[in-house]
Amino acid sequence: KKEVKSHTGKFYSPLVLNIAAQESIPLSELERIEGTGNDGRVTKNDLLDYIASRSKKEVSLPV
Amino acid sequence: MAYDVVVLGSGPGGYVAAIRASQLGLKTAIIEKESLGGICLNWGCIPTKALLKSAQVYNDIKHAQEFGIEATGKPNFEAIVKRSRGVADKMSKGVQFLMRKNKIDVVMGFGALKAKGQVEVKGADGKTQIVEGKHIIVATGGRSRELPALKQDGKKIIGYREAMVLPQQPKSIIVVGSGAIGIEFGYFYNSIGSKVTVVEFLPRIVPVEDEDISKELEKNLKKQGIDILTSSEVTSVDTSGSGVKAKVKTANGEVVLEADVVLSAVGVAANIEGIGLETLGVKTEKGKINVDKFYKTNVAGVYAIGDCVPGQALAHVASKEAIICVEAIAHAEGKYKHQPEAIDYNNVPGCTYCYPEVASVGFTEAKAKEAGYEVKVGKFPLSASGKASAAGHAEGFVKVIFDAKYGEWLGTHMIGYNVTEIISETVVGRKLETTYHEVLNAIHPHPTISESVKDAIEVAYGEAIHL
Amino acid sequence: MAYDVVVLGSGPGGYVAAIRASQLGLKTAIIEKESLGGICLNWGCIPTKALLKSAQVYNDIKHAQEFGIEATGKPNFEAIVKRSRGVADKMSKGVQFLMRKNKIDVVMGFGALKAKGQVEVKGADGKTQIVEGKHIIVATGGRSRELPALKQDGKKIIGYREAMVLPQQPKSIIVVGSGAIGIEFGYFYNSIGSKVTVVEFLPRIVPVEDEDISKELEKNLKKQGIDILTSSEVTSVDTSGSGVKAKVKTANGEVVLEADVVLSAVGVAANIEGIGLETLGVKTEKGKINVDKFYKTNVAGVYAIGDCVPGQALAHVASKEAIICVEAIAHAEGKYKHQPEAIDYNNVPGCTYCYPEVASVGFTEAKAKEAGYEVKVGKFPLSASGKASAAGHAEGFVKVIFDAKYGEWLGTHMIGYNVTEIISETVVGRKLETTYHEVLNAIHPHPTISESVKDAIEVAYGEAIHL
Ligand SMILES: Cc1cc2nc3c(=O)[nH]c(=O)nc-3n(C[C@H](O)[C@H](O)[C@H](O)COP(=O)(O)OP(=O)(O)OC[C@H]3O[C@@H](n4cnc5c(N)ncnc54)[C@H](O)[C@@H]3O)c2cc1C
Ligand SMILES: Cc1cc2nc3c(=O)[nH]c(=O)nc-3n(C[C@H](O)[C@H](O)[C@H](O)COP(=O)(O)OP(=O)(O)OC[C@H]3O[C@@H](n4cnc5c(N)ncnc54)[C@H](O)[C@@H]3O)c2cc1C
Repeated sequence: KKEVKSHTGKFYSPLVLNIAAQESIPLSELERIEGTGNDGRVTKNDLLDYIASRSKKEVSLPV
Repeated sequence: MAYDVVVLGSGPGGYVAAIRASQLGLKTAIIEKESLGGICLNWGCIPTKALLKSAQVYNDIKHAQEFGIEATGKPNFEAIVKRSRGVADKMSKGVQFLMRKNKIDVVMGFGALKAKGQVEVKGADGKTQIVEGKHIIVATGGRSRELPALKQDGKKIIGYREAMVLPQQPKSIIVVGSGAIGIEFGYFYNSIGSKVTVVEFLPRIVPVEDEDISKELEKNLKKQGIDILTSSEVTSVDTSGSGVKAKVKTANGEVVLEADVVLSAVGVAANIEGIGLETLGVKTEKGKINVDKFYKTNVAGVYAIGDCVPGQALAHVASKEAIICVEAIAHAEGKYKHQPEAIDYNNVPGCTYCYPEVASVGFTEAKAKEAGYEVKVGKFPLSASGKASAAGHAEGFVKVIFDAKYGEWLGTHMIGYNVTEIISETVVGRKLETTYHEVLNAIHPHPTISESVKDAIEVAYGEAIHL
Repeated sequence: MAYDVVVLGSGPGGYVAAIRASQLGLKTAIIEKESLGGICLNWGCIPTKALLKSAQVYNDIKHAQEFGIEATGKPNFEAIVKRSRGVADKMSKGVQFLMRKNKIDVVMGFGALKAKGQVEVKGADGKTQIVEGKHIIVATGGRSRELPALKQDGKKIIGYREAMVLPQQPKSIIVVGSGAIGIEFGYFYNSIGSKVTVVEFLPRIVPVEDEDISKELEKNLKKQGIDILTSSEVTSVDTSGSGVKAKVKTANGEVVLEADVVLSAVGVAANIEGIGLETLGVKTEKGKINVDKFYKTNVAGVYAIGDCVPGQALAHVASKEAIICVEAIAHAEGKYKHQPEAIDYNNVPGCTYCYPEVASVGFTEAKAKEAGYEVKVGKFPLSASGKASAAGHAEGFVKVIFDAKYGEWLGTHMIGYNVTEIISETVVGRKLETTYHEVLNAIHPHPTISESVKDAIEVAYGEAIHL
């Protein structure tokens, strides 16, 4: 739970990192999310939206 | 000559919009019918804080003995009011200076939208002129809301304006409504020796606050001698005698309260009448002007900010809306490279400047649960704060609310000495999406009230040292 | 029986270490030779803040007329001191309660390291006992540093302890040293009517602060009637008469100052003598115990925190060091899953509680430039703050320093009403690695002193609205 600057130089807030860790989203996946914050920063809401849409996709996958 | 921006109203919405517009290279005019600075500087935030400071000084004198000072004193109501007016005037003059400095044209008079890009201004002399602007920002603010049972006559049934310039101190006053404004006036008059009764329709005072805050504030104000009737409603006021007789429907039946005056402090009504909104077809809803997140109305070239749009009726909200509105305009005009960021109205602090002060931001505990959060709550009583004890003001607490799942800081609710000065930390922390971890690792100075925020977080996470 | 942790000294370093250790499941004892709570609660932070509050109340009374209150008052020195002692006692009793609550064994007496894992404690009755612990944390704090020319006799040449319990108010007092402690006492005694002269060796008062702060504070204190001699040194004191005669070497030659007493406030000397450091071979340097970032000394099982190690001699530093030290021990013992984060000593706030108050954190402008930063500086005078004007305390300013290249918040330096309560925002913002952008988008409540931080940032970035 430390502020980490990833190798692409993107900054993630402590909360975003916390959510990513708990939802098992690796940094590589985090970096693909498009941010709406200042200078494209990924915000809490961006990540929560991403998680929501991802799980929706999972649910709608044909069995 | 046509301006880039014409601002209607010079409160903390309007005057800030005008300055920011001018800064960004937009030629700007501002129209004001009364005094520069609006309600906030002339009849709101500033003069009330001056009155409250006098009350605080007097309260300190009453308790001086506890601090080892032998003192006597008595309030001079006229002088208190005069000082308050002086402070307001100084600030209003400050706005005048800022308008000049930023080369903003000030047009005094009543303005109304006339046509696309046109505002008609009627001066004190009755003459009218047209001010033209590509972008028109409506920032006409609000006024004291009137209830049918409490028609304000300005003498015995008064609003906040009259309440801050009464010709003499009332011996007794009934305050209807217990939001920030009602509570501040109630506290002020009680402090200087008037008999105060607060009547609140809802089951608790400062009803927008966290329930724990309402309880603690009620307890403290009652201890100071204020009578408080919650779940109660003034149904009629008889002003025929020398004072007033107010019929109040309470949970335990009807009572009649007698007093010198009644202050109606039941909220704000937006100034949206007679300013030409209909002429241009600007949409309103529930008495406020409809806007998007950059404060555009449905009519191109017309914007609205501040107390006349939805959102908390607070000066800092009006000012921030002003900046966002203008930056969006400038961005569209190619004069500003950033697209502004919309306000998160759930991260707006609210303050009440009585004693104990109240300050809060974010979710209350109840609202957080309603929203589905599992919460971690920490409450730190200021009786355990060294600074509060040293200051002789150990009432109140700091309460923090975190999301148990991801650690998000959902809200802070504080009541006590100086807490209005320490809420910004939470706002910034929330803005930066902190978790409790970083706040605990940010060293808070000792001894301060502000370190109680850290203490409360420790309580929430079972790491309390000082409790 | 052997403890997991034995703490030597119960100041804000020691008692916090003991509580955190107990919380983390470590069996803990604490040794104290005098009063629980250490200097901070008994002879430092807390009793001085109580004295200063009395001074503030009295100052408000002196100026009551300006607030519309007719008042007279005079300070009762004995009662002021008594109240201060009462507040200190209450807080010290609080620590007693916390020890009990956390099941920490308190051993009263003078402790010294005896052998690996052993502390010998000598009680008031002269009897000794051995307290055994796997981890021993030295938190013996500090005392008033003595200068050769200013040997303290406790009567006419005094330290901070005597200064807060003088049997009677001195008519005149010479304060040597203008750090926080010297300035607070100078302000206090001047406020209640003693003639105060401050003598500072360096060219400016509060020399660790930003230069602008020193200037503004000097101006204000002089206006309040304090004499200030900078670049000056007391070379000798003659105590043979009824008062004192101090020879002072100033930039303009020697002067002789007469007063009732001299307060020596030239810093802190660590309590590292006679506590067995040599016995175990614990290394010291420049009068402080050598430690790593988790407060381990060179001897396994011996740790040191607080005023007896390098770093700012402040209570909040001692307490944070305590927590880190203990969490690292618990982590090594497998009782705590996190490795603690080391302190960034450049993000530690410092406060001085005179009026105007001083609060700062991070780089001063000079230090930032020295470190090679190109800086953006913003200064917002509180004369432009509505809250400060309403409070009748419009002196001072907020100064912020940002890195022009990357936008890092390098430091904040404030002087004025209540600023000690608003520095935490900067600490948290810096901790979260904010840039100016997020702080401006965090809405600060109006009217507050805290919104002046936002205003100062706007000034730094050429977006000032209220200036
Ligand atoms: C007693 C009191 C205490 C308050 N205390 C606080 C506080 O402590 N903190 C806080 O944040 N908020 C406080 N408020 C609320 C705050 O004052 C308002 O939220 C704020 O003033 C709204 O700003 P505004 O710019 O939208 O409108 P206003 O400040 O209301 O300004 C509107 C301006 O427009 C002018 N105007 C209106 N119509 C026209 C027209 N047709 N032509 C020309 N000019 C026109 C008006 O004369 C006025 O000057 C308080 C309010 C009151 C009443
Ligand atoms: C007048 C004054 C005002 C101050 N104001 C502030 C302020 O406002 N804010 C702030 O942050 N800091 C302030 N300080 C500094 C602050 O008090 C110290 O930084 C803090 O107390 C250090 O904590 P500590 O635990 O290291 O040591 P201390 O508080 O000094 O505690 C050490 C304890 O160890 C005991 N002890 C020492 N040796 C032994 C031994 N051999 N055996 C048993 N017990 C022993 C002592 O009796 C004492 O109780 C002030 C200091 C002074 C003097």
